[in-house]
Amino acid sequence: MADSTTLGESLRRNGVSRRGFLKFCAATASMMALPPSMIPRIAEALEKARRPSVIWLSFQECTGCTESLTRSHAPTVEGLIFDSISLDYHHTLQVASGEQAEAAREAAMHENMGKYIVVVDGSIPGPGSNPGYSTIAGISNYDMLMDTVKGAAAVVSVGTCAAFGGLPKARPNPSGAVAIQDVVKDKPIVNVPGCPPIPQVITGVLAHYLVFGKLPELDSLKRPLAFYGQSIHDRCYRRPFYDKGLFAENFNDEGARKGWCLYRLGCKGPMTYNACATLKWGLGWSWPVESGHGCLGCSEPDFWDAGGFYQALSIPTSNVTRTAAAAVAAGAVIGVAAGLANKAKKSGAAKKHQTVTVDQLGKG
Amino acid sequence: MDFLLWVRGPAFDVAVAIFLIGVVARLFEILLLGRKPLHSEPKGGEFGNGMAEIFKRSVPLPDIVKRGAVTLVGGYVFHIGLFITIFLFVPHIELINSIFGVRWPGLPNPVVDGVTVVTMVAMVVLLVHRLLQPVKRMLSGFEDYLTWVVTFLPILTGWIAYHRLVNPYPLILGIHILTVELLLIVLPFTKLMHAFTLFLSRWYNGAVYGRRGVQS
Amino acid sequence: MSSLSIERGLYDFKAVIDAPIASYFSSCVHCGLCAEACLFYVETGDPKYTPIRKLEPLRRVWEQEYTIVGKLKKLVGLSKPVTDDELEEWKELLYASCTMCGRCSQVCPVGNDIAYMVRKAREGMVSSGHAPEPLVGAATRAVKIGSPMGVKWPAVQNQIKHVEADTGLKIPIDVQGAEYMPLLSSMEIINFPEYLGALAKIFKQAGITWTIASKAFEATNAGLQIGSSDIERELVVRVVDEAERLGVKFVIGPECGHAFNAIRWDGPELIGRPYKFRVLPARHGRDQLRRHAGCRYPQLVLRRRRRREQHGGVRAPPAQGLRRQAQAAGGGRARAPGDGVRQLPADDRGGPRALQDGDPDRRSHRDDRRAPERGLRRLLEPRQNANDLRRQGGAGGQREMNSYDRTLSR
Amino acid sequence: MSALDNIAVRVESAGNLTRNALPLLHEIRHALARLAESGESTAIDLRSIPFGPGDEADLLAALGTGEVTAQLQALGESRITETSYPGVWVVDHYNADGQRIAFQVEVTPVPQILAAQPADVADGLQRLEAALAELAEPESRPASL
Repeated sequence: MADSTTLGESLRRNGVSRRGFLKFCAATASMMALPPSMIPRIAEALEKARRPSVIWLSFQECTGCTESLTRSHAPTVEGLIFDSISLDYHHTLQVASGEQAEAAREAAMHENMGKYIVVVDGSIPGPGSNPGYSTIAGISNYDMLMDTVKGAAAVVSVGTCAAFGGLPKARPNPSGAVAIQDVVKDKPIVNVPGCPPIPQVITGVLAHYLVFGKLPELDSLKRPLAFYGQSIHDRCYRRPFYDKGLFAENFNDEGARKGWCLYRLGCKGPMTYNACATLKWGLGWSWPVESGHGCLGCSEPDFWDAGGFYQALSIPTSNVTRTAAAAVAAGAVIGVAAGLANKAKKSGAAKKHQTVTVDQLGKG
Repeated sequence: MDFLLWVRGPAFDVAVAIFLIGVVARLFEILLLGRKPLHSEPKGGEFGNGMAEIFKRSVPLPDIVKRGAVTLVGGYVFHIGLFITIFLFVPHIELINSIFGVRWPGLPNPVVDGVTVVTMVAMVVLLVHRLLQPVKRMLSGFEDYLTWVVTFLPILTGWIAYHRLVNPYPLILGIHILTVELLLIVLPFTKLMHAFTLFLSRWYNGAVYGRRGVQS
Repeated sequence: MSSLSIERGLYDFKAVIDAPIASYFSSCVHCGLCAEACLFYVETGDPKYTPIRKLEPLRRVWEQEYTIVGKLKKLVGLSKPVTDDELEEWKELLYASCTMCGRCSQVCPVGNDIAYMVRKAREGMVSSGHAPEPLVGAATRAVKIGSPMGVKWPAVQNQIKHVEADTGLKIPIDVQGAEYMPLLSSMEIINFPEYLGALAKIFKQAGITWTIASKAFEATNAGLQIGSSDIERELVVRVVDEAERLGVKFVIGPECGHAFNAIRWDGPELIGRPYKFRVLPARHGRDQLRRHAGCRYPQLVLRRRRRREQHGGVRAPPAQGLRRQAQAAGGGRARAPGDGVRQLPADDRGGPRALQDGDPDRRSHRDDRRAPERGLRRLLEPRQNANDLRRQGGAGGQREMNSYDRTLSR
Repeated sequence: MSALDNIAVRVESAGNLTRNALPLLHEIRHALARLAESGESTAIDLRSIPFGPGDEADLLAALGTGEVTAQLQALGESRITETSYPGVWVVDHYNADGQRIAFQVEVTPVPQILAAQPADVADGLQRLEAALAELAEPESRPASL
């Protein structure tokens, strides 16, 4: 449960030196994708930061986001962040289950009314679809969400499913899945999309709230600009190859071995806004493009329906070849019909022609 | 993103369909008007000369180079630039490859970028010339300015998208594709159709000269 | 027999539009380059002389009748029909401001044969009653008298007598089975009878049989000039009938570009079958020509007019070089086969053609008394060096234009 | 690792090709100039730079190693190294599990984290005084409890 101890006090109580605290601040700045010049401000803010209560709701999801999050839950530094938040409900991680778990959620809501943060992963069946498609403890996802966010200070949609509907919403969307922002309209929302999001990004957003007591600056899709402000393409270390026109043509050619640009192999980097190119995965070990595979665009809405993963971004998503063939045939039919009508008109006009004589000319 | 998916999907389909239906229908409409069979004794080849004229016409007669300098230079720069930006930019090559299954190497992007700017400058010069030069101004109507706009917009939006001057990228990319779709839809029913009928016209012209034994 | 009317004109517009014309109109991008090639525009600077604009009525008929969008526009009342008044306005543009020299057809970057379309548009102009008066007169004389200038056979006979007296050679008339049958233009008959004498000498030297046809001596085809296939056909048929009745193997077309075009190229299409004889140009070797520099005639006329206006009706003395520049308009109804120092050789396609209407300003052309001899001398050199010709006809034209410009701007 | 090396497909010398270290070296040069002229310090977060494989090694090799190497034990290890260009430091933080948590280039006379912090100094002073007091009056201790 949230308490009134500040983070600074909490750290000191744990015997962390000031040097350690500065190091922690440096790590926090890096995690929040803030420049090192922000470290003193972070230190100042962290001193005074209080532990917020967090309620984590999981709906139509695969737990990948939680898996990702736990990868960031390394001991000590990031751990301290999580020591500093009060994760009061997370039905995957918590020990409690059944009525006890739901009671914990309700208790957290009551105690921190208006102050707690709701983190959601997974989409929900929309209000118009069958609520039975996804329930927890007999409560439909929609009802639980709406009930929980009532007293929330902010909602963080973690993962593309929660942020934009995700795979459940992929055509033909059998469960009528919708994103959290489609149904929650009256609360500040942060979308942290990705399939899954980079763990540091999840913790970074929470850290930002923890440090500054407010939500980070967002883009038009409500994603934190610090992480989603630049496209994969613009931050990609292979960008110089794109500019030079050096492309891998398949996954086993010279270009692929030399690490050339993967645009032609379907990399969606140019339209994808995420921090993979800089933060990377596995604590900075590598990321998809570095491992030789194009970006799938997983942090963008509807990425699953955005054409083939291995087709270049500029390729239309529909079967244009078939359309083109049909159009040519239709054009030929229309053209021949119009042409024959024209021909008939022309010969009709020619038949109407009366021989011009000079006598007529004279009268003309 | 929804917008980008729409312009890359259904809207592109519709635009391609209208474009192809229009072009094919227009070509039939033209060709079916036919030519009268000729009885005069030919003095030279019709077909070969017509084909040769398709290429030869690309070289302007020295007579008008000076008088038509702006139109000729501007026209050349703009058409060559258009060709390069359309057919030698890698994303475009991929698009063509996905539809027709043929691909070729592209030019480095900074080169295409530079060409794009030059192309736009040439187009603006041509527009100003159209507004100022008495003959062109007299000949020009709504269609001439409409076709200028629908030709210019894809170049401009493509350039903006490439440089990411508008955010988010999917929006400007979508606008770029949408303007191309607009161009595709407008093309068959305006003077832009010359992209196709030019070959017919040059051939007919060259054929007549060829048949009469005139070297051109 | 109904009288000429806008309805008949529109029917003819519809009837003449063929695939090439549809393609030409579809291709035009309004670049205005044809204007830069048109001497009427170059001389006056008035954009109304832009060649493609001269075809605006025909273009609108094409758009409204033969295009999908045009038909739709017509359906919803968005298109402007072609009216009688409009055609009357366009009369000046389609006749008095076009020699059909074809320069516009040669410079058009998309390859539009504008001269061809002007010729076709004139069909509708004639049948709608918008042919200009002087051409109507010429056509009437051509059909009724036998020659647009009113030259009758006795006049020809008279000239023949003189030529026979001068040369001592017999000019054969209506000889059945002769090999060659030359055609004459009225100008050649009246102003340059030396032409006939020269022909007689050449044929004598060559030992070839030939004949003048008393019923088909006139080469000029006013039908082509006014733009009426019917009249053009009537005049062609005269020549064809006589040539085939006499059984000649060759008909020699005149120097005049229009006249040659009519008999050589239009004739078989008009009668719908090939001839039983061949048509040869008055001079061989022109096939070698490249693009010609175009008809200079309007330039001359227009500058002269301007000059006269500037000098308050008093005609200024022609600038030096003016005559030199007076390139033939190709014969037509008022031109000799050659006059200036640099006669522009007509090519087989028709080459430089005569001014159809307006003020031909004949006197100015006849100022040059040496012209006939020069023209003849050329004629007597049937095979000129091809390169020589190319020089004169091609780049030479441009050089002349420049020197001419310099002369006048002095 | 030998099994991995047997796989035919691998990225070949991509680091040399991307050369992303070069612009960074320029940035460091400008920061160093500012330090020399006005004493202004700069820190660059290397984790926000799009490095390709080999780029980091390129950068570190280009910077070289200077006179000072320090190790810090606070919430895990930290390595602070002066490069061959005095005033340019590489600060590399790890957590207790040896995972990198921050990685910076600092252009400054001495990285701030090396200096003893006033709070820690005060704390140290307190502890030292307490220790001295304990030495001086060992008997009094139980009474104070």
